[in-house]
Parts: sequence; structure tokens; C-alpha cells
Amino acid sequence: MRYIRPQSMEDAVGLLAGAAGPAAILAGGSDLLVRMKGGFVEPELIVDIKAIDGLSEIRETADGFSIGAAVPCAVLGEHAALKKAWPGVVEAAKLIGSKQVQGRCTIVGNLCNASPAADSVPALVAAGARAVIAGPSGKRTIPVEAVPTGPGRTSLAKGEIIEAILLDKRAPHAGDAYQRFIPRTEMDIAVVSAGVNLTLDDAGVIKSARVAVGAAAPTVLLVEEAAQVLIGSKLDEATLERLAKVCAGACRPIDDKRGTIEFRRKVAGVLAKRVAATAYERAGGK
Amino acid sequence: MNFDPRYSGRSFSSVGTRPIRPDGVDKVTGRARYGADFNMAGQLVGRVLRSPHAHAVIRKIDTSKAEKLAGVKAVITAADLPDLTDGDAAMYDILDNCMARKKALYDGHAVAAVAAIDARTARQALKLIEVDYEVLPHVTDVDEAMKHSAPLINDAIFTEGLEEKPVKPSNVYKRTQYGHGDVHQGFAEADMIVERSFKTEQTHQGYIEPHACVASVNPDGTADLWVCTQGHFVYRQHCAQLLGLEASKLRVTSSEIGGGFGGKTHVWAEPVALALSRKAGRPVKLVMTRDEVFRASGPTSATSIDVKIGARNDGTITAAEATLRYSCGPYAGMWAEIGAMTAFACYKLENVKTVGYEVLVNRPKTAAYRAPSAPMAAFAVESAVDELAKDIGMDPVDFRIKNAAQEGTRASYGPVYGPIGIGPTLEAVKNHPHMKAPLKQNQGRGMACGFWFNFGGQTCTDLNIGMDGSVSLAVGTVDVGGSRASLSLVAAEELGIDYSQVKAVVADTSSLGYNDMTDGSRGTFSSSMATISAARNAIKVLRERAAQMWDIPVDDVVWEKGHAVAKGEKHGNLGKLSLKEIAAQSGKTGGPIAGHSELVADGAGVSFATHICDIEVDPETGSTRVIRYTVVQDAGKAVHPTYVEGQYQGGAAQGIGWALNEEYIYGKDGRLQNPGFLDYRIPVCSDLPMIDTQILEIPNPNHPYGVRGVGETSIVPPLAAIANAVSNAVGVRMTHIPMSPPRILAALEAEREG
Amino acid sequence: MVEVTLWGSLSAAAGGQSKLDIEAKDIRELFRKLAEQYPAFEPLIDRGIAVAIDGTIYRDTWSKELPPGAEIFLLPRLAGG
Amino acid sequence: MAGVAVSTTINGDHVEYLCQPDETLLDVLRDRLGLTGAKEGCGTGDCGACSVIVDDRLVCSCLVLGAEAEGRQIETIEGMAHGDQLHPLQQKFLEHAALQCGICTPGFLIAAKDLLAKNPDPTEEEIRFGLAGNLCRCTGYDKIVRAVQDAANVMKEGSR
Repeated sequence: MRYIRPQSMEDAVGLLAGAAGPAAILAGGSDLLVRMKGGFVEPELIVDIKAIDGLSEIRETADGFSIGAAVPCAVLGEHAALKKAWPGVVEAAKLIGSKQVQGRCTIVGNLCNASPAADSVPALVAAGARAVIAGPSGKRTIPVEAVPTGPGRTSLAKGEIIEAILLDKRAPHAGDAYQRFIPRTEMDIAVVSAGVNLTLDDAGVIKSARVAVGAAAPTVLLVEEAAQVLIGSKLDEATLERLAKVCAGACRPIDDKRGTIEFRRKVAGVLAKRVAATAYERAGGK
Repeated sequence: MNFDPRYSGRSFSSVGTRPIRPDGVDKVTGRARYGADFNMAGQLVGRVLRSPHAHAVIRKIDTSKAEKLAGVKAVITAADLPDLTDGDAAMYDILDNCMARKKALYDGHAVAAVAAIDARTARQALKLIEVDYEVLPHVTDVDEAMKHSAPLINDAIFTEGLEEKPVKPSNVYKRTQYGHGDVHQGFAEADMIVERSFKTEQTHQGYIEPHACVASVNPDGTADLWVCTQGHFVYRQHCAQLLGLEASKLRVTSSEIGGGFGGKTHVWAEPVALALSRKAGRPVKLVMTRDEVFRASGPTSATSIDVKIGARNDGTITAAEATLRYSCGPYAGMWAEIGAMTAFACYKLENVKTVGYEVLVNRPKTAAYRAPSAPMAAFAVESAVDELAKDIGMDPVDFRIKNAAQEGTRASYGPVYGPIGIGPTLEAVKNHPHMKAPLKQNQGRGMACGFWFNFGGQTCTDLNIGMDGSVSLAVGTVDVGGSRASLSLVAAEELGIDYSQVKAVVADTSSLGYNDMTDGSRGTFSSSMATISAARNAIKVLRERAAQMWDIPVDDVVWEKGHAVAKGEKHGNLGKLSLKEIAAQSGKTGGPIAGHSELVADGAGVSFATHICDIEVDPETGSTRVIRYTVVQDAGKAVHPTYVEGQYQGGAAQGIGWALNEEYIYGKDGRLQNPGFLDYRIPVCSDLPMIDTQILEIPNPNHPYGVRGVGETSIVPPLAAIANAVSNAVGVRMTHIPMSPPRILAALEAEREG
Repeated sequence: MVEVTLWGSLSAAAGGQSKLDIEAKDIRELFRKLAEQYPAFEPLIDRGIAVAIDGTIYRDTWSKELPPGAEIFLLPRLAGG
Repeated sequence: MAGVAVSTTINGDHVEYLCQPDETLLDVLRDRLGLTGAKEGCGTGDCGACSVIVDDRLVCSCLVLGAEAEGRQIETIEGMAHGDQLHPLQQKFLEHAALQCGICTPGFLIAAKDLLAKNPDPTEEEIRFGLAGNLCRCTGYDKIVRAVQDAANVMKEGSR
């Protein structure tokens, strides 16, 4: 086993692309070290990407925000502009694990771990976030929902590294929100979760919407039909009920140690309603 | 021994105060040494290979590849732990649980172990051990295991306690029955009867410190064991017997212990570590991972309980009956029996009958967990009691007060009670402001009572007085939650000196006589009795020395407030001698001054508690929040009230976790699905409110200061108190613990659908 | 002579009797005579039997006297946490 | 497996060590440096008993590789008191009996120190959520929360 801390993205990509055995990328390590401890992975090479220039920064650009792959989730919560623009994304990132874990874990790691229950992913999907990927054949940018392909699997090719997550600049009258259901108040993995991102017109009518549901299918679901339910409404009671029904219906959950199929369906709808209401309020709707 | 343990009704100057504990500074600076914090020269790392199967015959184990791996110094299997139990069935079960002999009986059962130069090598070696299993059908559910069609776990088990010995073996080890009167007659007299079935899932003590030990066996047959345990003397006996060592040559040192709650009263890894050390010829450190702690140590019983209670319209209970089925893991146990004894212990009953069934399942060997077996029985009984009170239109507290046991009541488990605290705790609850506080929407209030026996047991204590007048107290019960502070207070009280002059330590097995396990809430009860006795013996010596110094008869010297005082007209000018002055002269008056005590601390008074809690339920998700919680419990006499409160709060928190979220979840393959703190959900800080406590002091007549054990009872009422609160919040009776959100939501949906 | 009540699973060891009259002055003598009269008790005594004398439970004080007229219950020895 | 040479700062002291690439910072602290104050309760970041502060961030040392400590500033429980002067949190934990078995105590103290550094005047709810990554099985948290509240008051007065 080797541990290497490259200084440049080129070196990191080269190391990963050239690795003979299994290789792992280390940013926050809060998933990787747990899997190593349990004997589920035994990487031959660990590439620590934290020394790479720019990867530990949040940059505010003309187009929005670029969040480096090595930025711990705790730092997202400390970035006032990001928090103001994308409160749903930040609250999702701040729900992962404990304070201790938030000092280390990253949203890119959360995405690449490819758990259907990952907290930050439904919020990122709802936000329309994109992932910037560096690899042996250059850079590409894809929507975040295209990264996980199933539990523990991603669309990344050998040698590819996500270097940043991009979030758009906010239009006026926009808001997002995220909630998950957990049995305790902290320290749990989402049993089911929902993220909603809304833009309103000047009259408070929803003109665009994205709704994502987590822990309800092998990957996070982007529920187009739910967005259609919301668009054109002012989030009246009937709309919320329809939203709940559509989200519950879109779920393809399983029974496991964290919850039942019936529970996940029902609560997915409940959360979607609650989250939509919060997002609507944040967007300035009443 | 002429020690008089009777309650004296004396007043106190040290006992009842709240000083800082003697081991405190070490614990806040990181210096205190726990099980895994000790190292020896040349130490190896031990690791255990565990069965992935719930039930399998071990056909063959090939360790040859592991033995050849560089850095591996010993590999052992059951063959390295020959059966020396000499027909002692309980010891044989312990041996088999430490290392499976013919069959692996649960997911996590140890089958082999290695000692290697480092953790990585040890892990690799485990992978090189080849075990040939014949996988058998398994059963993990307590009700399923009782069926005739269930896979048989041990074909030598023929249910004991039946009128006739059964012809076929089964998974039911034993049937037991308790009670008196005629329940048929009693139910015939009832105006209202409640009858319900309940289930509770298996929980773990959840101590934060995994089991850890360092074992060193020398070629001359002597050995040392450093271990986190609730009873190092018992561990010595068990390990010596299983390894064929002489007990006196095995020195066991009790490290600081990072929680036990009953789970560190049983040996698991220690005999294995000793066997590895013996084979490798080097010290071996063996520390369980959290996964191993959940899969292989600890858990309490899963249960299935039927309860039937009848009452007249005036609120008098006329009959009470319960059938209790408790899982024991794959070995014999007495868990249902304890449940059957405790179930109705809070009440004055003319007609009562309880039947217990001990059920074998393919889960880890059931271990004691804080008032073992009582919380589940109390959950079933106190739920039914609440429902019955509601059905006849009586306030639940008044209903319980009307039926509460009192001095002279024949307990449902047999004997007649002396002075007890159930009535006073109920009266205190009735008058508590918590009971009158307003509730909001979706909130409910529940209350429930709990009982635990409390134990005493064999206890040995040494009290040595230094030449500077300071006192060292060596005790043999383990300090699991501040007992060194309490025992120092007791020594100071009895000697009449200041707390700061006393320093208590837990002595190792070679430095002190035998002490029973620190269990049954006995630590402070038993060791304080032995400390009082040791102090009285020391005072006798102090008086003799003072008499020598004054050259007067010892009968003329009395001990008052830390001083020898010469009594009588003729000694009027002698004044008094302090403990310090006498100690300073001890070298010239006969040598060191000490007091020893060895006794059986019997007569631990039974203990009762009543809890109140407010719960808020989210009717859309089944989520619960504990809004407010109050514990009222009898302590006899609170020696260090802060640590008594701590016991009340800690027990309540464990009960809250059990009631709401903690459970062992097995897959269809018989494997434990949640062996970690992520999915075995013990309460976190933000889950709980402040836990209010009220200490009642109804003196125990069998202890000089009136002390009763306080450690365990506080976990008994919460399951029922919370179930009653949830029921009052949402109008649905919850009969399955834990009341996790999916279970509550399912119950609510069922109710809505009618 | 004291009257001893056998409780729980213990009565089976005395052939189903739940009450016995035994001439014994202390717990030690009680156990000795029980084992003599009912050999099935011997392993149970080895495993541990608790004696309740007028409501107070004794687990190990074999020297404890049995006062005449006292209510005496034999119970299985229990585990604690 | 090639060892990694690490040069770092622990409790203000310069420290150098060689560790394996898969060895955690917790293993290094406990097994190589003799700093056994941080405890391994789970090894998976779920209990907080191994909490340390790395460059002003509270982390679980079981989820940090020893190799990652290169060039960092690490604070452990062993560095919390100044000489014979206990930190106010340590003193208040003793006074309030905010520990029973004490195995979680080093982790709680480190986490509470980090909490008060970032929020000197926390509400009860902020304390409870701020310490939710640290499990205690003995106390029910009541006395821990009270000790942190009391320490916060003392520290505020001290800084005035």
C-alpha cells in the first residue's frame, strides 16, 4: 500500500490512471477509512488530493459558485454568500455525520460514495449542480445526477477525479431546501429524504422547480412529474397534497434495517410537502 | 466477625455531601488507563476469527497457512482450550461461547484466534484460516424458536420444570412458575379485564469501551491479566478454571472500566488471550472491535409476553397473570425466570401467577443488562395496568397507589416485604409539578413503576493508615460510576476525618481477598458495609495505640470525631489524640495501623422507582421526541447524591433508547444487520432533555447507614412510561418495543383505517 | 423446626412439594439436610440458592440463623447487571 | 508496505514519526506516541471518543490517516490543561460529575472546547446538537450539558 499526496491535478490523474491495483482518492476520508477498517476495500494506492492547488477553496464567480473537491462540509456552512444563495445545499451538507465528520467530509465524497441515502445529493440534484471532472482525456462537466449509477457505483472512468461542484448564480425569487427523516435527531443515515429548488415570478407563482427524493431508489430520484405539479402554482394545499402523492408514487424503495417500503413512501411525500413549503418561503413566496 | 450491619439512624457529616471523585483528574486529563491503554514488553496483537453463519457444524479448521505467515506467533482453536469444566454445565457453556467446539451457534461466534506481531499481520492470518462449515437451518426469533418445527439448537435440551420430562428435545430449556392464590377465582371476581400480548427486541448494553485485555502467561505457570471487567476476582476464577491455572498464580488487575452495565460480568476474550499468550510465549493484547462487541458480546433477551390483569370497579386488582418467553442465546439461561419474578413485584396481589420460558435461539449468549429481564416484564405489565386504569375510569397514579405493595405484602415472587419505597415514590409522583404541567397538541404523558431486587455478596476491603495520618482504602468491587468517591466518604464518616484524607483504589486479585462480581447494584452497598467494618476494626487498633501512648486501659479510650478521647475522671487532663497524632507514633506503638474486613454483605434492600415522561409524536411520520422526563427513586441513603442522580439519569437514558430506537436487527440469513453505533441507535445528546431526579431516602434496615443499591432500577420503568406516553399522545396502544417511527406510523395508519 | 417454602423451579427438586418442614438452625444446616433428603438439590445448591428470611434475601451468608417461626423462602440465585 | 515519514506538531510540540499508509492518526497517537487519552470506541466515526482538533477543526482521529498529519497542528486531551492548571471545562466536568465511567470524557472535553471556541455563549440546544457526535452511555448527558454551560459562563467572565 502506498500513500501519495500529489501537488497537481495532472499528477493525481496520472497516478490514478497508472495504478496497477485498486486505487482510492482521499479527500475527507470519512467513507474511505470506514470501508478500509471494515475490510471492504484494500487499496494498493491512496491519492490524497488535499494538497492540490484550488481544491480546498470555494470560489464565487460570475456564473455562481465553484466548490473544490476537498472543501470540508463545515466550510460550506461558514461561507456566507453560498449559504445565502443555496441554503438547501448547505443545510444538506451540514447534516452529514457529526461535527467531527463535517470537519472532514466533502460533498464530492458524498456524491462519489454513491449511496442512495447520501444527504447532500438530493439537494445538489434539486439545485441543478454540475460536476467538473478531470481525467486522462481532459475535462468534462456533467450534471451531478449522472455521477452515481447505482449503490456504490459511479460513471467515473479510471483516472477520473471530480475536481469541483458548480452551482449557478441565483435568479431573484429563488429558494431551495432539504430535509431527511432520521429516527434520532443526529448521527443517522437518511431513511428517506427530499430536496426542492424553486424559482418564482414576481407574483409568487412557481415558474421553475426541481424535486429530488433520496433513499427511495438505487440512486437519488429527480422527480420530473413533481416539478410539473409545482410549476404554475402558489403552493396551495391541493398542490402540496398532489406533490406528496406524486413523490410517494415515484419511490421504488426497499425494506431494510432503516425503514420499510410503506414508511419510506409515506414519509417521502410528507417531507416533499414540508421541504417545498420551506423552499417557497425562502424564495419569497407567502 | 462481630460486625453489626443494622441501620443505626445516626447523623452524618461526610455522607450526603458531593465532593470531587478521587479518580477524576486522571479521567479529565486522559491519564486514566482503561482496558486498551496498557502495554507490555514484547506484546503481540490478538485477533479472533468469527463464524459468519448463525448455525453451522464446524467440520474442520485448517490453520496451517496462517501459522506459516511471517509474524504469526500463535494460532488457536477450541483444541487449545481443552474441556476442564468437569461436568459444570454453566462453565462448559462459557467455554463453548469463548471458542466454538463443535458447532458455531450464532453470527459472530468465535472459532479461532491468532497472535501476531502487529494488527495487519493478525488480520491477514485470519483470512488464511480455512474453516469447513456445514451450514444448518437457524432460528433467531423467540416465538419461532418455540415451535415444534423450529431448527433444534442443542439436542441435549429437554425442557426442565415440566410435570413430566419431555420425550423430545426442544429449544425451551426451562419452564418456571411463580405466584400465589387462585387466578381463575380472581378473574371471576373482576369487573374489567385487560389482556394483551407484547414483544420487545434485543438490546445491547452499549458501553463505549470495547472489551479489552492484555494477557501474559509465563513458563513457570504464573500469569497476569489486565482487563476491563466488573469483577476481576470472578474473571480470575473462570480463567484459571478454563486454562487449568492455579487461581493464586493468576493475578488479574481491573483497569479503569469504560462502562459495563452487566455486559462486563462475563468472560469472552480473556481465556482466548491467555491461551494465545501461553502458546506464543509472549504477552498478548486483545481488543474487540465494535462490530465484535455487538455480534459476540452482551445482549439482553428478546421477549414475547402475554399479560392478563383483572380489577373490580373500585380499582382493586383481583388477579394478574403473565406468560413470559425470553431468548437466552444458544445456551441455558434464567432470564425468563427473573422476568417472572419481577413482573408484578410492585403490587399487592391476592391472586397472581407468572410462567417463564427460557428459549434458545441462534443469537449471542444473553448477558445481564442493568436489572436484567425486569424492564421487559415491566413494559408489558405497566402497559396493561395503565390500560386497565383507563378502562375503569381511574387516574393511573391513584390506581397504582391503591394496589401498591407495602411493608407486609407478600411479593409475587414469594417473600414478604419489609419497609419498601413503592408507595412513597408513587405519592411523590402524584404531587410532582411535572404531573400538573400543561401538554400541547400531539404530546402525551406517561408514567410507570419499576422494581429490582438489589444484591449484596462477598466483599473484602482493606483500610491502611499511613504515618502521616492519611488513609488508603483498597476495595475489591470495581468502580463503575464514582464508587471510590462514595466509599471514601464512608471511610471518612466512620473514622471522623475529612474526605480529603482518604484515597480509595481498586486492588488487584493478589492484593485483596475475594470479591463477588460488581453487579446487582451492589458496589456501594456492599463495599460501604465492608468499609464501615474495616474502619471500625481500625478504630479498635487506634484506641489500643492511644491507650498505650497514654498508658491507660484501652476500655477507657473512646473514639469521637476522629480522635481518641480518654474517658473518666482520672484521665481528665489527658485531652485527646487525633488520628494523625496516633499514626505518627505507630512505629513505636506496634507497627502499622490497619483495619481489614471480609464479609458477606447480605440484606440489600429491594428498590422501587416511578418515572414520568412527556412525549411528542409527529403523526405524519411517527417520529417521537422526549419533551420532559422525571425519575423518582428510593436510594435508602444517598452517599454521594450527585452520583446517585447520575445513576438515575443514565438508567433512564438507556431505557429511553431501548423504548424508542435500539434493537438487534437480523437478516433472513441469520446475520446481524446493524453491528455498529450508526444503525444500533443509542440516544445522542440532542435526543434527550434534562432528566430531573428526586431521591427518596427510606433507610434499608440491613445497612448501618441505610444504603440501598441504586444502579439498576432506573432502567426498569422507562419502556412502559414511554409506551404509556405515546399511547396517551396518539390514542394507539404500542405493544412492540422499540417504538421506532415505522412501527408508530404503521400503528397510526392501522388505527386511521379502522 | 422451620417451614421452608420452595419457589419457582425449586419445588421440582423436592418431588413437587412446595413446603417442607426441616430441623435446621442456620442456612448451612438447612442446605445440608435438604441435600441429604433430596439429592436433586445438591447441584442446585452448588449453582446457588438464595434464602429469603422474613423478606430479606441472603445469597451467601450460610451462617445466618433461621429464627423459629420465621418465614423462609428458597429462591434461585439471580444475576444482576 | 512503505512507511510514511511524518513531521507534525502535537500539543505545541514538534513530533516526528514513521507510520504505515493505512494507519489512522488514532493508532499513531495511541500505539506509537503513547498518547492514549483519545479512545477507540467504534473506529468508524460514530462515537466521538477519539476526538482531536486538527488545524482548528474538530475531527475523529480514527477517520484521519497518520500520514495526513504532516505539517498540521494537532491538539489532544493531553494538551488541554496548562501545567497543573486544569482547563475550565475539565474543572467543571469534575465539579458537576459530568462523567461516570469516563471513557467518553476526553472526546467530550475536546468537542466542548471546540464548541465554545466557535460559540462562546451557546444555548442548551446548541450544546446538545454541538455534542451530538459524542456518545455517552452512562450519564444521560444531563450533567455534561450543565458542566459545559457552567464552563461557558466561567470562560466568558474570564475573558472580560
